[in-house]
Amino acid sequence: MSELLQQAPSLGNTLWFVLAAVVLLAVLLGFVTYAIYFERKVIGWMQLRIGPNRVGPLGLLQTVADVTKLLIKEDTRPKNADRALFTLAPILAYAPAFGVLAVMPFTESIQFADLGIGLLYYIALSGITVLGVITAGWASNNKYSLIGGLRSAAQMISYEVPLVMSVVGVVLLTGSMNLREIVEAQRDMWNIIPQFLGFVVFIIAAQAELNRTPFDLPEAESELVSGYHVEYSGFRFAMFMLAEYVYMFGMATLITVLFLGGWLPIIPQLDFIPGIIWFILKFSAYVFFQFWLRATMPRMRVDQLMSFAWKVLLPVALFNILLTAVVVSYQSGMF
Amino acid sequence: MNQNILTTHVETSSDTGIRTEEMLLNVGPQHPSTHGVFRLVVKIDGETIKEAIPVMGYLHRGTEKLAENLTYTQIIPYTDRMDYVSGMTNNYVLCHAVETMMGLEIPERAQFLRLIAMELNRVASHLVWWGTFLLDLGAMGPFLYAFRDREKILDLFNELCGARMTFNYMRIGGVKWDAPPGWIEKTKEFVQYMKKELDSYHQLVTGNEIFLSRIEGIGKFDEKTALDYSLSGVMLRSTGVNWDLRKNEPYCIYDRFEFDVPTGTGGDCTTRYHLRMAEVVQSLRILEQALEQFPSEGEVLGKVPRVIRPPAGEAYVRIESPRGEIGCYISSTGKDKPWRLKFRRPSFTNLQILPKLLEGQSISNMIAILGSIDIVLGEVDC
Amino acid sequence: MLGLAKGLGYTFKKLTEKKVTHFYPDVPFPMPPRFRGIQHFSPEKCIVCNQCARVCPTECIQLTGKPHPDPEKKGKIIDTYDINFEICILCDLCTEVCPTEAIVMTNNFELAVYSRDELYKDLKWLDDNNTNVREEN
Amino acid sequence: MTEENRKPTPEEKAKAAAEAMAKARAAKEAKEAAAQAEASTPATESAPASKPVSEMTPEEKAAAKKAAAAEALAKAKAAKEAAEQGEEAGSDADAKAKAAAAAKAKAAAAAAAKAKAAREAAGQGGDEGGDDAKAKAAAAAKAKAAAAAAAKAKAAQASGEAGGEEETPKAPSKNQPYLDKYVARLTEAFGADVLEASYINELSKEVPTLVIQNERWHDVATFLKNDEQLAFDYLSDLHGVDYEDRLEVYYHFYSYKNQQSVAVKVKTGREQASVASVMDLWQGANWNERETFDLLGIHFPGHSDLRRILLPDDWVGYPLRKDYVQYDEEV
Repeated sequence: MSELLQQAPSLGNTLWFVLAAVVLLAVLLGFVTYAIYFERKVIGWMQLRIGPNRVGPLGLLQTVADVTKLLIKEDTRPKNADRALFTLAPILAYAPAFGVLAVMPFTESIQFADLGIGLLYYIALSGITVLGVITAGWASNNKYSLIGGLRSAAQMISYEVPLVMSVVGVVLLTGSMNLREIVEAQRDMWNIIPQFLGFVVFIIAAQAELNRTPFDLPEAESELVSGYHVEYSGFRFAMFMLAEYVYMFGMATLITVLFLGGWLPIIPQLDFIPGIIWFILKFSAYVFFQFWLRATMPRMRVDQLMSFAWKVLLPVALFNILLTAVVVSYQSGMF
Repeated sequence: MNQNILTTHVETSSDTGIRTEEMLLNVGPQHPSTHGVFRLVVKIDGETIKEAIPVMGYLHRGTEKLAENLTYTQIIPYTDRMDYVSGMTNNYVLCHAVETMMGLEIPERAQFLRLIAMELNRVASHLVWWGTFLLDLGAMGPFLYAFRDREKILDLFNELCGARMTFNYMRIGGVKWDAPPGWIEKTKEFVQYMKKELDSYHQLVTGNEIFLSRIEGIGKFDEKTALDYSLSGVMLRSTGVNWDLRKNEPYCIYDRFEFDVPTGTGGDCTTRYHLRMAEVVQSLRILEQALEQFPSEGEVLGKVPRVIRPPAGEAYVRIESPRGEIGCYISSTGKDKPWRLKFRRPSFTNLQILPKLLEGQSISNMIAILGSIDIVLGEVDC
Repeated sequence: MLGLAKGLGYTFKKLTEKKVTHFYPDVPFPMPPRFRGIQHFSPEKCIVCNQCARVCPTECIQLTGKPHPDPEKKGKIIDTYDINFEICILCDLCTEVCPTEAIVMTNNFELAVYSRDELYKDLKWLDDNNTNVREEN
Repeated sequence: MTEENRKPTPEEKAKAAAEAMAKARAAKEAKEAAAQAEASTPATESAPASKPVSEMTPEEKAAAKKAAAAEALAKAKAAKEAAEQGEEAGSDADAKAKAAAAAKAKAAAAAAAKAKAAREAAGQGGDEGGDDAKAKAAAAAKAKAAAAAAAKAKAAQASGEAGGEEETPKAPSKNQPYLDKYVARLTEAFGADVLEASYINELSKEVPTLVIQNERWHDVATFLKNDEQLAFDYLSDLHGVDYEDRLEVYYHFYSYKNQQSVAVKVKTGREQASVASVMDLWQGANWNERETFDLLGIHFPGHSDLRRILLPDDWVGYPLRKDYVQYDEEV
């Protein structure tokens, strides 16, 4: 697919681009719909409930009904909200979440752009999401939103640092920031084993980046009611919701690619199973883990959250880099 | 209501020239963690609370005024609705007050039924507290586990008196219903079941590091403060005061059973958490003994006059509800209706310390502290 | 970290445990025999003693009697009997005082209606509400 | 003894009614005489000893003024209740019997009460009257004996009288020594007149009950808390009661140190009702005082933040007062 990028622009390949983007969007929407469905189901089961079961067979159309409801709802805006920013915020939150997917290799062949600095691109772009959240919090002209937005800013910026630091180890091991090469380099051993420390830091930081339990402070419903999107309704709220789950999609993809060997089978003998299945399996495992956490964990507190990021995660990530660097140097015969 | 008494302070830092401003945040009356229609106006600087003013009365139904025009039997259904999480103790405190005034003898079997009902209700109440406290702290699961088990208690009550929360079970001089056939056995089974479940609760929550670090050292006060603020129940016991009216001023037939009064010394949310969990164990212990000694037969309603007319005079009794010391004051003129009825509500009294505890805490701690006080708004507002 | 792992283990075990959800509107909810639901009123038993109306804490019962049509017999028979379920708290006191068990509880509890006016139930409605009548009173 | 608390209401009302009707002159004279006698007695502690005199205690403070106030207050009510009240009151010769009769008349339904009152008032020699008279005689005798003595005798008298109600004199309550101790301590510190009454409340699990003079309540409260022997460090309950002719604030204290409780009552007039706040001593009084202010309109000077707590700030009237009329009936 990436060879399209090399061609001279023409009507044909522009249509291809658009079509590919629409397909990806459709896949994403399908994912979001059923991620929400399964989240509710899994958490329901864990809490001895049965989850959604009324709309459609087994409640499969529950999210569809919910989204439809959101779309036809009145679009309310607080009287003293900053009109322009209020409208802009959901887009700011959503666009980068969607944009990062461009460099994600799902299998050897399914990838949109094979960037040499794919990882850097991902991290750079995902950093923009926080802008959307802060903007939403400020523009809503609501105190809860504001606190949610500020918490979010502090949290996302703080956790971005250990997140980036934790993947440096992977980059050191692979010697490349190209996501496809990172996967290929895991043929012998998934990065989760040599980079276990990095993996743990990454998973924790990713959780915080995604604003999910136990780091869901920006939208803590029992403290801030709903945090930064408390004033949003209808379609705009749906955008935030979408951004959150698309971002989760992105993060799950990244973690699969970086640490879980992407589309590679668990042992080479199982090679006959297509890569995409392997990818989906690993991807789902991570998503399930998130739901599982949500069903179990209480929420952290802001001060603990911050001190955890700076006093625990960052040193651990730095140590991981040091360790990896030493090992890599040793292997390449520097000592 | 009186928001103007809180003034915010604007200041420009001399070093950086940045203008900072305190903010008034209105928590409630519609807020997921105020456990009902309770409102807190907090002045915050960033996330730090400078001052908090509780506002209540949104659920005030004038029970005490209504009671002045009701006969004593008619008041009992109203008491169910005060502390709706623990209706049995409310039933009991009113009946106990009237019975104390009239010097009524309560039949043995009725005493047992009352005690069993109250202790079951205490377990149910603590389960609700456990669930909602963790819900406040962001954990959704415990709430549902707790409610599943509480449901079993409510089903037992439903079989016993025909209602799940608004019991109207006790009467002056006894109880309305005898235990239905097989009920005692079912309750025994439940007690055994609950003991096992309680262990799994600890497995799920008590060791959770995130949870522990969130409540450690939060909302701390000492014994002197607790007494000064008229705190009771777990709030008082968490500071080291070994005081439980079931033990110290025995009512009903509590003096016949063996149980301990869990007492802690930390005075913070962690202590209160552990104490409430320990109280469930003690309640189950009382239940076990009571169910074992339950008399095989006997009256459940003693000899009472057809019209309840306590002698002229006044009486104040207090008992231990799951939330603390619930008291009932009756001033009677010898008629069938009270001249003045007053409930000393533990939620209301315990809540007084909240503004003091909140000072300097963050918003997250505010939720934890409020949760650890264990209030029921039906009782606060009465 | 051990505590977190324990908690995760607990929730994971629950994943396959039996669910407690009750399929309420599809499957009727069985209520125990003593359940206090909507009252059933049998006019032929009523002796118009007015005790239920007097004992009601919320004063939701209103009744009127008329002289017995048979001039031979003394006493009154019931003419109108209304319960306002907007304020009735189903406290069971009316059935407790009734000397003839003319008013008794049933196990029916579904009272939702679209208009408040429909919550005023009259003698006929209460008489027709004769299913699942409580045995013990 | 418990009747004591209730009595002044109907009694004074009845008195006013009687005056209005000009029928109970004898009763009034008897009372005033008693009041004067009491006022002239140096040991006012004897006052609460016998029932009628104890009723007089508040009057004694400002006998004439209070009587006039009560009269004025009762006049409106007297108009509508004059017929029955005056009748009963008028038929009484003995002040005490009148009080008892009036109280009972007030308490029961009109017809029943009338019959009872008539029976009691007329038939001093009847069964009930006989017991009453016996108890009264005993009380009076003891009151005389106690006139010079201090609190002990009075307390014994109180319990003796309570026993008298049950037709047989009873052994002193287990809490009697505590009551004696409280009374002794208070008398020592503040003089005898700070206590308006003290007795064991048989109905309320025999809790020692003290009625404290309103003006000196705050000093007494400080003493109750800080005195080594009393040390009431815990305020269990605080609320007000409207007795139509006066308001009362009821306190229930507990001493964790001595494991003993005490009930304290402070009376105040209905107009400009005010009782000193004890919030500075027990923080727990804060909201309870606000609630009492909210529902009964009793002011607590010294309270830092006295405003309505359960009702909205713009609420009109004090709902728990007996003469409360709803501002807006529609609501």
